[in-house]
Amino acid sequence: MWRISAWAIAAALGAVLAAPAPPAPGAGAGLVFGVVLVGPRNDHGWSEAHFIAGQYAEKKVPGARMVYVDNVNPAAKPGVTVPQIVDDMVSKGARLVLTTSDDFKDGTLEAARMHPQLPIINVSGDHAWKAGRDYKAPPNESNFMGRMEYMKMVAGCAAALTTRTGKLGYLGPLVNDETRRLADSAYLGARYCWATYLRKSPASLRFKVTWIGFWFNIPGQTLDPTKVADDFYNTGFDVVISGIDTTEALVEANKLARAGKRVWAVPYDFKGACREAPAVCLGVPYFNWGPAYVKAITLVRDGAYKQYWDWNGPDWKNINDPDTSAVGFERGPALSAAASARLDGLIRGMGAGSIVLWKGPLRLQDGSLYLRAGQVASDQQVWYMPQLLQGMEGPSK
Amino acid sequence: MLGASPVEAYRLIVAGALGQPERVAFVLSAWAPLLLAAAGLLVTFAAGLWNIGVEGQVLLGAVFATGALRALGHLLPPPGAVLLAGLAAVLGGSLWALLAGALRAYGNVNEIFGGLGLNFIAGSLTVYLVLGPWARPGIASTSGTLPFAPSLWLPTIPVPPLEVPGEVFLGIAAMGAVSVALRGTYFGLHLAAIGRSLRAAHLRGIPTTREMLRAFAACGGLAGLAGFVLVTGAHSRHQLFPLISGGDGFLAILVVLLAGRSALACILISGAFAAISMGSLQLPLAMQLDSSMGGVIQSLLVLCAILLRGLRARLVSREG
Amino acid sequence: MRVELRDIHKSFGPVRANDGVSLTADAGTIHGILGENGAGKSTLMKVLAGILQPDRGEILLDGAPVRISSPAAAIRLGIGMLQQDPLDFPSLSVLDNFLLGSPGGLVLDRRRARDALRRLGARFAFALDPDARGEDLTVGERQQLEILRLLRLGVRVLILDEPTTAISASQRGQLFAALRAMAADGKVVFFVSHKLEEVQELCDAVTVLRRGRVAGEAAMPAETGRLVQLMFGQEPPRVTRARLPLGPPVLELADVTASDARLTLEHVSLQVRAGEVVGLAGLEGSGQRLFLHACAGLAPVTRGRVRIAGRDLTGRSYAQFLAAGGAYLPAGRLGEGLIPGLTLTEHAALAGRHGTLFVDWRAAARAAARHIGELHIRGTPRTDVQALSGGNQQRALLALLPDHVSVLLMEHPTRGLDLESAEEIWRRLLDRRARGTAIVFSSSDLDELLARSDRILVFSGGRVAGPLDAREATVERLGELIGGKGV
Amino acid sequence: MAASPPVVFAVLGETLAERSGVINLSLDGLLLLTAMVAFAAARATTTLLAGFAAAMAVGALVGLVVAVASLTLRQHQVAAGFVLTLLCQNLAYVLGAPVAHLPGPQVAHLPLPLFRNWPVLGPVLFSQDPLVYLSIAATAAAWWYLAKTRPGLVLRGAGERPAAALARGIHVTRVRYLYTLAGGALVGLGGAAFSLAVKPGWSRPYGIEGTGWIVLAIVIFGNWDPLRGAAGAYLFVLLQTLATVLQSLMPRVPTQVFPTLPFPLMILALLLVTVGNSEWVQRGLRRLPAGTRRGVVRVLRALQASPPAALGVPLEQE
Repeated sequence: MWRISAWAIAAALGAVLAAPAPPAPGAGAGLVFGVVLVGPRNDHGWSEAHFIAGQYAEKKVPGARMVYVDNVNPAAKPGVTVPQIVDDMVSKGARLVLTTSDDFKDGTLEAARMHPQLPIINVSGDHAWKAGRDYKAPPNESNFMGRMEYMKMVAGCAAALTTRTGKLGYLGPLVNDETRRLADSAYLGARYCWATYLRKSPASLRFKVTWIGFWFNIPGQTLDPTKVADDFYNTGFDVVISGIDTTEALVEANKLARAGKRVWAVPYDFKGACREAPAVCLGVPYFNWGPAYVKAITLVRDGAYKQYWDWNGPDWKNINDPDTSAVGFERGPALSAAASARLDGLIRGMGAGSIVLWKGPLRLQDGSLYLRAGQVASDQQVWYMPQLLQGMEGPSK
Repeated sequence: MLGASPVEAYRLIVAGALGQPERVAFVLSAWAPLLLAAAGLLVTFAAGLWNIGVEGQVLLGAVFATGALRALGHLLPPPGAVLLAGLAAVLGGSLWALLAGALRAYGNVNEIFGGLGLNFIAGSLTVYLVLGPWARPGIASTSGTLPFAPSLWLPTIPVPPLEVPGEVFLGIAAMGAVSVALRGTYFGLHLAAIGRSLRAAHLRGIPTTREMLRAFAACGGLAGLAGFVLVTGAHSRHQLFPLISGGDGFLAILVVLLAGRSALACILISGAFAAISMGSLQLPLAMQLDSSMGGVIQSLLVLCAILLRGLRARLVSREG
Repeated sequence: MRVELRDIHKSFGPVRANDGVSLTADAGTIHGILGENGAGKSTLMKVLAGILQPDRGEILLDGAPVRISSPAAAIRLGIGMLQQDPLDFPSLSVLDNFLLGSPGGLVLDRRRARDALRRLGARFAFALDPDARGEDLTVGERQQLEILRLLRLGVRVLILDEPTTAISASQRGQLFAALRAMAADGKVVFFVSHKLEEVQELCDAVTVLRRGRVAGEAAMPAETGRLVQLMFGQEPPRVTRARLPLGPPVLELADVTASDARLTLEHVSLQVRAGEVVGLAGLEGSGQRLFLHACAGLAPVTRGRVRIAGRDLTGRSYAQFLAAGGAYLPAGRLGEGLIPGLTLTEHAALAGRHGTLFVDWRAAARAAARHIGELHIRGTPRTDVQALSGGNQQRALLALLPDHVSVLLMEHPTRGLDLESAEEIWRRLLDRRARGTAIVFSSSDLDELLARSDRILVFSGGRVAGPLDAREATVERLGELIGGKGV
Repeated sequence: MAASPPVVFAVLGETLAERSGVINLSLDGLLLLTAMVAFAAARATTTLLAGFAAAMAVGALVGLVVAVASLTLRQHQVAAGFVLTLLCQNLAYVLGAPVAHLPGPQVAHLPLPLFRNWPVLGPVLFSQDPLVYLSIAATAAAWWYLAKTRPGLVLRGAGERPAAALARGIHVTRVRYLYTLAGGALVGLGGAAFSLAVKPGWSRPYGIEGTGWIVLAIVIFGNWDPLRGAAGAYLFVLLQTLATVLQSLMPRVPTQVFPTLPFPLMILALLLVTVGNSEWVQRGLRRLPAGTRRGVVRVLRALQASPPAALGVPLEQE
């Protein structure tokens, strides 16, 4: 019996192999670009933002066509590595590959070395930053990232303007330079609005970070973000700012709000995130990767691709302009009109340069000096954020 | 049901697995750990033991291999370090399996639950190491430890037109060794006896507890080797990360359930399963189907086999 | 109610357990079913109780033919059976055991059941604690519980299968009184036994079965000699045994106390010398198996010493028993002795030397072929032992014994075998004995015990009588001892 | 408290099935699948009840497969259950992909007006969603059913000594089918309680992966008793909550170690409840002086878990 079934399987496999191979896709005109997504393409977060950017680029650049693989993480696709996927995409005709996670840093480097002719871009990395500390990418690898820091400041501000308990929770993913600087930004924005608009003492604002361990929940490996959010809300933290790729905080806030609690949440990454629970959503700081995708594709199409490292900021004229602004903040229905007006002020001020939050005096969590009074942080100082800031609770590493 | 033609899905999976030489290479590298774990499970299944802890044993193998490479990688010439890492992985896997065996033999904890619990503990241990002692400088991420240098990777061996990852040969060799051990040695004979009737085996004078522990150790050792391959294999990520075992252990259980006791069937079925796993990655792209479809197909196959076997036995007994 | 069984046939494979049995029992009587082990008594009663379906034959209640398709159907017809080992639930309370299977509404009315239990119990002087757990009861109490339960279900025909095997003398007294009271109520009681004196004491009429057939019927009181003759046929001819010079003691038990989940054997002392054959008599479950297990290191010995071939093995493992030259052939030839699913060659390999890593399959196959030839096993080296008949399995087990065995412990060496096979087995055993092996075997065949043993130990409810000298023992004397008289 | 209903329902369901003698090992996948089904069905119909009903139907269906495979086709229960675990999990991911991360209906909060104002206990016990009350009621009902009713007694008998049950006119196979299905449905209710109340919505991974295995352990820990099982479930949920709390208390330990804590603790608990059955402990006990022995035996007895005697054993008819 067993032997029979084994042979049957083998025979079936063989039969299909013998059948004529399907026409290789992408063998036509146009430019195929590959996008490697770490989460599901409909995660209402980071991965969906990239997926939508790919669709945006398909529309904007004639002939461009996306191939993608989503859920590239050990929980969902065990044994699958970035070089494998890049190989596969190349075999499908991809002439540019975007690997869209910090988690793909190593794999992208390996793939870039294996395919020296292939333009390959790791989003959020710094291997291609000549002025950075970890410059080691081969010439075909580039990086780009959005200056989310500004929008995190806006998010922090919205939270500070809404909280009734003065306790803000930050649902952090894993701990690294990027996540520290984003959490710090949210704190800076919150503290600024707390002190400036509400005229309260910065010391009376609590800002606590809990790291779950990864960009999204992997059961048994990370803390359960639902539980973390729940814990925040049950201990008096009435606004949770999410730093992870998925929307647990928003969902949990919604659930508790229905049970009569006055709580809010700020999701992350994806412009449409508030739609999952509008009633408690203060707004979402999001990435608009479309323009960066278009730039990369255009460069490759025109044969003008060279290694580059971009850290794209918002279009201060309209931070929500889909064609120009790399990051934005979409206000949520739960944001009060008064708070919304104050956000306008903050955004205007930052755009005009009159409000600079990365400016001394700032101390790190361990008390050491980060920025002298009046000193404005350099890109390196912001990018390689060593710790949380003084005044924030939670581990720095 | 899913708004997609199953035939088309099937074609996509096969083409996705075997359509191009690179893909075949990936299938091969997914095949190796599956082969190793399935080889180990043949040993425990021969003794009628449900070593569900195999998943944790794979993890421990990966942990020990990583530990050995971290400690020895720059002390020894690469081949020596890799060899020692392999041995360390065998050791780690068997120790973990022996723990499950001891829980069963001396603590009366059913090996299914002991093994499951140990799986979770192995998971926590890995997470702890990746985030704690073995974390990358300045980063606390479950992404993994620093990747090892290419000199510490297992080589590929050219078998035109393919570059076959070296670990595949390891897997087939393990399967062969297990097959020989089960058929040719007293150990194998004892396990067969234990698997058929523990009581009779005991009364025949077979040291049943010792042989069962040995079976656990052997299975754990091979599973540990699978973990080693997952760290050092030609197409692996060359680093330790949580979930590195990725369900290979559980998948290997399915393989053995389907293959029965035949090593040859195990080789074929694990190959087919590796192909399904890899091939189903093509589904989301072309058909908007989740790639877990591969898992559905695999488990459905085994379920059908179990039901058919029961049905056949029933029909035969009716006629007889 | 009048119960009539007509021409009942029931076979298990080639064995004809019931071969045309007919009997009639009238209301208000206690009807004895007498016979040796294996005579077909239990089979017949299981047919009546709906547990087994007869191949042929008819059952009539008050003259009307009925079909009894299941135990439930039997209960509906008013027939209940008390099994030798009562079919109850050890983990449930007495009260729940009493209630389980009884008809009624959704919610259990425990209070009423408690009353009923007390009332019924009082009638037969059965004092049962309703809150005790089934597993804490003695076998006698469990029987009482079953009887009360069946009575509450309205049973008018009560079947008791060897009920006195494992109960105390006072419980037996209680039981008999209760059975008489039931008969006086107009119920039919079937009393299955192979103990003559009990049947004589209790029954109004008796049907004697032998080898699946009715050997005879008698109204009570009947002469003992006639009943014995009906049970056993002619008094068996004595086998003349060669008196062999006995060797040194190879199995010594000094004041051994051992227990398993059910029984405790206390203060057993015995010395068996090389070349001696000791038989263990008694009903199934009276302690013979525990005795053998204690000798073999399979049951814990809590007091006393066990020595095998001069080595003190008290508290040592079965492996050490084997190493000392002991061997144990359990009753379950398949699943205990032989490993189902493995071939003769594989068994031969297992029995061979274990010093090497690899199995020498050729040598094993040769050994298997040799066994097959020498012991006339019907099969090939590649035959799965499952496919062998009982006699061939037993021969295979003997063949697999090591060459030198100091003590051979055996359960039921010839059970279920035809005469020829049994003879063959004993020839082999006596060969071994001649080479200095001491043999200790249990059997429920009194003839076999008398014919083959030098001495006989008799077990009854965990107590041991003897050893008797087999030359001086008689079937009657053994029967009495087995039944618990004079222990 | 609020997070407990799914685990409680699943524990009760599995307890019923195992009490009748059938191990439904598929729990881990089944909880996922029924959670997904419940959410998808509730979303499609915009009625919560439909979600619960669909999940319970799917749970019963999987129970049916286990029952057919093990009772009718006589296959190894563990094999069938294990395969179904993986099948259900993968099916949940495949079929659930279209409804991932979408808003959907969820169970509303329902404070009990009379009791909620009690000091301390009021808000904890009586200001919950209805599933919490239902899970408490279900625990009590399951206990009552097993302990006090005739069918409950029959169920216990069927799992304890099927031959004896058969002799008393009970259709053991039918009873086992019934409770495997009912148990599956209860597990389905647990899954639905996840996606419609405790963790509203569906995503991949959903975040309850692994819970089913824990439920199986809790059933053992609970000694196949609804009350002790429910207590085990609450203990587990408490441990999970502690993991988050501990992170702030012990900042030096990597945070990811905490979520896995309940699992090793569960094995330890299992070891404690089963070790008393093992031979070497029994042997060791016999060596102890009588006074100490009685004490130790009493402790072990109290902890001891002994499964239904016929658990996983196919029924052999004569």
